[in-house]
Amino acid sequence: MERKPYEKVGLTREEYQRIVDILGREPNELELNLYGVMWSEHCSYKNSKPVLRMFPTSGERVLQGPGENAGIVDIGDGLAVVMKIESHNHPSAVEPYQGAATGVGGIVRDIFTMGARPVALLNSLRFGELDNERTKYLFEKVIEGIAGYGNSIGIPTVGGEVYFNDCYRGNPLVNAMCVGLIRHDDIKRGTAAGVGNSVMIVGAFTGRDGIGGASFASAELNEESEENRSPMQVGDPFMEKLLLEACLELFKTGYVVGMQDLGAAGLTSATSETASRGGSGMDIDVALVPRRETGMIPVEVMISESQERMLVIVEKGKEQEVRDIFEKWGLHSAVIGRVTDDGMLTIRENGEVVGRVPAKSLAEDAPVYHRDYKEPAYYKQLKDLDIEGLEMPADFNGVLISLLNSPNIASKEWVYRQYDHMVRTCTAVVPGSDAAVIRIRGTGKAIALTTDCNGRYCYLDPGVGGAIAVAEAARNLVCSGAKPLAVTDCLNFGNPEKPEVFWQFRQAVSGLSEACRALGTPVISGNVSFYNETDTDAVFPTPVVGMVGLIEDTAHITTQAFKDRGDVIVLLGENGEEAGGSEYLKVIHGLERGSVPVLDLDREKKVQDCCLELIRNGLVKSAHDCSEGGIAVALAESCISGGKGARVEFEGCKRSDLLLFGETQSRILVTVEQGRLEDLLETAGQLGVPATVLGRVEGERLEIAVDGQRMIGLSVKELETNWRGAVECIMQG
Amino acid sequence: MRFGVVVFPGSNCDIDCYHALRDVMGQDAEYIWHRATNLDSFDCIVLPGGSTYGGYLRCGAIARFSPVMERVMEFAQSGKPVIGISDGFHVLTEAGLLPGAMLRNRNMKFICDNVYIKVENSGTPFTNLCGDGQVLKMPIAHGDGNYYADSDTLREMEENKQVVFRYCSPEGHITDESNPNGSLQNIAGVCNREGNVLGMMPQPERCVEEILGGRDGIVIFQSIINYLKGGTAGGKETL
Amino acid sequence: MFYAKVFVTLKKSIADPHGNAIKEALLSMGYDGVKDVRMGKLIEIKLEDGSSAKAQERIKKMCDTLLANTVIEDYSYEITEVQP
Amino acid sequence: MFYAKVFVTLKKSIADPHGNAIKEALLSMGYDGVKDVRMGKLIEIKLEDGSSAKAQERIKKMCDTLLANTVIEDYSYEITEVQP
Ligand SMILES: Nc1ncnc2c1ncn2[C@@H]1O[C@H](COP(=O)(O)OP(=O)(O)O)[C@@H](O)[C@H]1O
Ligand SMILES: [Mg+2]
Repeated sequence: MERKPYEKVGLTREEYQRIVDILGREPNELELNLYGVMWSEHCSYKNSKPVLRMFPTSGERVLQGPGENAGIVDIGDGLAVVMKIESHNHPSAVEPYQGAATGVGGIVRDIFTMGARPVALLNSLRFGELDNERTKYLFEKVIEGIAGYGNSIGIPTVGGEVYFNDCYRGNPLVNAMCVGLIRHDDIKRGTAAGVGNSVMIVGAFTGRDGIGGASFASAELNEESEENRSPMQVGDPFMEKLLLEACLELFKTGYVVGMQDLGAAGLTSATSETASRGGSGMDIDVALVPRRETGMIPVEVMISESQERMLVIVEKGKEQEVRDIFEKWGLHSAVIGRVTDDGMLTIRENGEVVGRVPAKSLAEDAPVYHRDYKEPAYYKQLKDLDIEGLEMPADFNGVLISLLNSPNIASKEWVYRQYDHMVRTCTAVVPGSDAAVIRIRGTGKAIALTTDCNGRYCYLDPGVGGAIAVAEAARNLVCSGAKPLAVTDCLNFGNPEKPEVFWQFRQAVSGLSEACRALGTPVISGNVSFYNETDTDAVFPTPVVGMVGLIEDTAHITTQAFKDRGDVIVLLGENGEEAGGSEYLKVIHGLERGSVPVLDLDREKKVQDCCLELIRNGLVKSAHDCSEGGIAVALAESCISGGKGARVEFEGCKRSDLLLFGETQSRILVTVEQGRLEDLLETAGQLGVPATVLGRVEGERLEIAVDGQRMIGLSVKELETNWRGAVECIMQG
Repeated sequence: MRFGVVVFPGSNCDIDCYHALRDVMGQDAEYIWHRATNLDSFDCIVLPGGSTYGGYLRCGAIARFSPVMERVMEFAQSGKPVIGISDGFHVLTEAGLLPGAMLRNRNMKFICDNVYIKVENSGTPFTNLCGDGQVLKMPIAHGDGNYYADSDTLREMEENKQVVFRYCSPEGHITDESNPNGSLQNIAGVCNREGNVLGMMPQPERCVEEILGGRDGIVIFQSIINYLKGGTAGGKETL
Repeated sequence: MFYAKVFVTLKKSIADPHGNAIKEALLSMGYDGVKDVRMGKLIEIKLEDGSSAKAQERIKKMCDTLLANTVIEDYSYEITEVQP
Repeated sequence: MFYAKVFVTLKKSIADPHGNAIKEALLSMGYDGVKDVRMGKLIEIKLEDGSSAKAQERIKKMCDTLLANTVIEDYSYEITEVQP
């Protein structure tokens, strides 16, 4: 049976009816396509919106919450941090280099659109296990793509995470995050206002790229179009660098009313969203849009996703000044229309109106769905874990080495060595510690940045897993000496039309929200990516948390590396013996099940506050949180980073494997000078946080005993060789 | 002293050089747009790192034709110091101001890391405060730093002491292991025959403050200042 | 022995930043008349094979599986028989 | 209008890790018989010019000044006349 035109653009019968109601008539082909792209899940969040309302989005420091190109949080001194994370999963699965590269390009534009100077990039990545050529290829090319783009535009890539699990084999996740700095006075928004002001398009020419994926209702499409459409784009970091510098220069003139990058749905979303936000309308002529190709029809121009373009709303009469700036940077710019006050998006071709719809109806009036949800059958089943039945490993040294060799725990140096993480000379803590630290020139301050999410936890328990992602991110920042300020999130899930997937989604958002409230870190921006699945299965629910924190004084910057022999190692928080969902269970026992670690948000907050207080009091020489691989891996990492050994003793334990490798939450390892140990213990006591002396930094070996029995004894050299070499070894082998 | 930092389309480390010279070294520094046609007021020209013209075609190949480059060549011919760092080194080889050319790193990957380099010639305007054989720790960040020159050129360079830096181990041994990118004979930096034009892949502007993990880059800039003030090699005690 | 010259180019509708930069550079160097520049890869392969037809078939397969990503690239090749 | 295909390749005496990596990949995929792989650039130029001889001359000059770095690269080209 022939599909209806609205079905071809991905709309339902009801949605079509809604359009007819809005317009009071049938839409023409072009208009129908505009609704098709703007009312897609990707642009309209029609499935996720009601759930996202759970997020706390306001707070003292929030200058801009979700809804703009990026969120903004105050850091004092009249300065603010702008940040956002975004997924580029599907393009990266098809063309990993360009998919990842254009992902970086897109997120960078989101930041400088707000008037901010981008100062750091992070990336959160998921791949299948590295046991096959295809996955290795995807991994290798994604990293190259991120590096190729980020290195070329001169923004340091300072952090991120990479995990490997079979569930991501057919559907890797590539999330890119960008962070910018701005003065409060310079904040710009994506708004079109002021009747008669000019609408300009600047940067790259428009072609048929990025529209191959969209389906068309159109019978009028000519062959030239069909043949030449491509779903993929090639990133041009050089153009982006010029665009970045030109836009920042342009903002200084004060002639800019609003700016928006052309991302998903290209010109359609940029025009309708800016008009809608400004409560205005817009009248544009597609014939004025500079093109790279011949024979393009209006709909192609309107939804092309050609990269490295921006829409700029300019004060009337200042067009030439704007042109001059872009010309200086070797870029094209063109006036394509003007702002109106009729609320309509009017599209012309050579003066003749070819489409006319209310701008707001495209940008904001998509239907909202309250999807069905249902607890998946696996949820209860997988909680079962026969701990008694787990064989006690005979060789703990072997276990530790296996964990350090697991690509999920091993050093990601092979990755970040390919990223220029030092350009702009502000990176005070380079990748390899709990969080990256960027100093803020002209102040004594710095910001700390991290991304976190344990997909396995989120699969086993999306609610707790989501909360742990927030808790771990905050903990990583605190370990670096920062007070956590705000969150940007990227929610990667399967098909939301499946009730089980939607259940995961709701649970996860609820968990994230609860933790964000408890830890005082509102969500200021984010992104949802659904349909991450292949024929066989959906990916683990993976709600990636990007977080920024503020370091009031660069003297507080702290890293995970052990500093001096003789320093005392203290645990803040309490050990547990939890096995569920751990990397230990996966690597050693081949199981991905059990109850995920318990998270008590009160306790978590106390431990974090305590750690930060101790750092600010100058008592802490190193701090490292316990996450994947447990306290044994945390100790090993601090030894490796510092090039020093440690001797540590634990007491009162039932199962030493779970004590050492279990992933109990709310624990931070700190070191302190012997002479200040009392101060530290006293402060912790006052703050109601258990603090236990575990041992000392000493020698060249990591020695761990439990209840008087020596469990682990390995040279730091050996630890390091395994941990540092694991990923490279796999990639070269 | 007055330093000019050239800004090509795609330069990234221009701001880093500028900050290092002004805020850390306390010198007079100014950006020079790539279309500039007058360099008279400058004592030293810096071609910074980055990705000029996206590194498209070959690194430095297009920037080399920027209008300012003719002036830079005259500046160099007049004997004044010119330093090209990373991508700036590429521009200098492409422009023929320095011998040789750069290939892709031998592991085919971009590398950002700290490396060690040994000062092979402490008699240049850029190294006169270094000891001969001194080892410096410095970051690199490049994908095409694999230095190449044919054997005749190389011999000539050796004879003229034009190899200024070589990659080495922390102890100063020139080993293949300490060669990050496959450069011929571990070459990390070279100068022209006259010694007033230097190209180096390691980036001294990235290590001029403790908060960045080291200060070994300072001696390079200090040497230039020393040279411009009329000082020569052996001025080590002024550091 | 066969010698194959494989050309891998970006699909026509995809922007080519490299080609573009080269074009602009040539124009600014005074080479007017340059209308378009595209940059692609040239992969030269020396291959031992039974027959020209078989070499042909294998090269095509290499292009499809490894040498080009046909989502964004087109390819073509020329094969000649050469002395080993 | 003239259409030039410019081939830029690394000099024979210089190792080509990229070509090598492709060769190894092809071999591991079972394409035995692959003896050598070299990776170069293909630059396609559309050029308006008075005559074929002039186009020829200009392309050569472009190669010498911009398109190839003759310290490490060789170049060659083919020029055909085409409809604009
Ligand atoms: N894709 C990546 N890009 C940049 N840095 C990364 C990436 N993956 C991991 N890193 C860095 O490696 C270090 C360890 O990462 P991870 O084990 O995820 O840290 P943690 O467990 O403390 O969250 C961190 O400094 C992190 O920023
Ligand atoms: Mg981690």
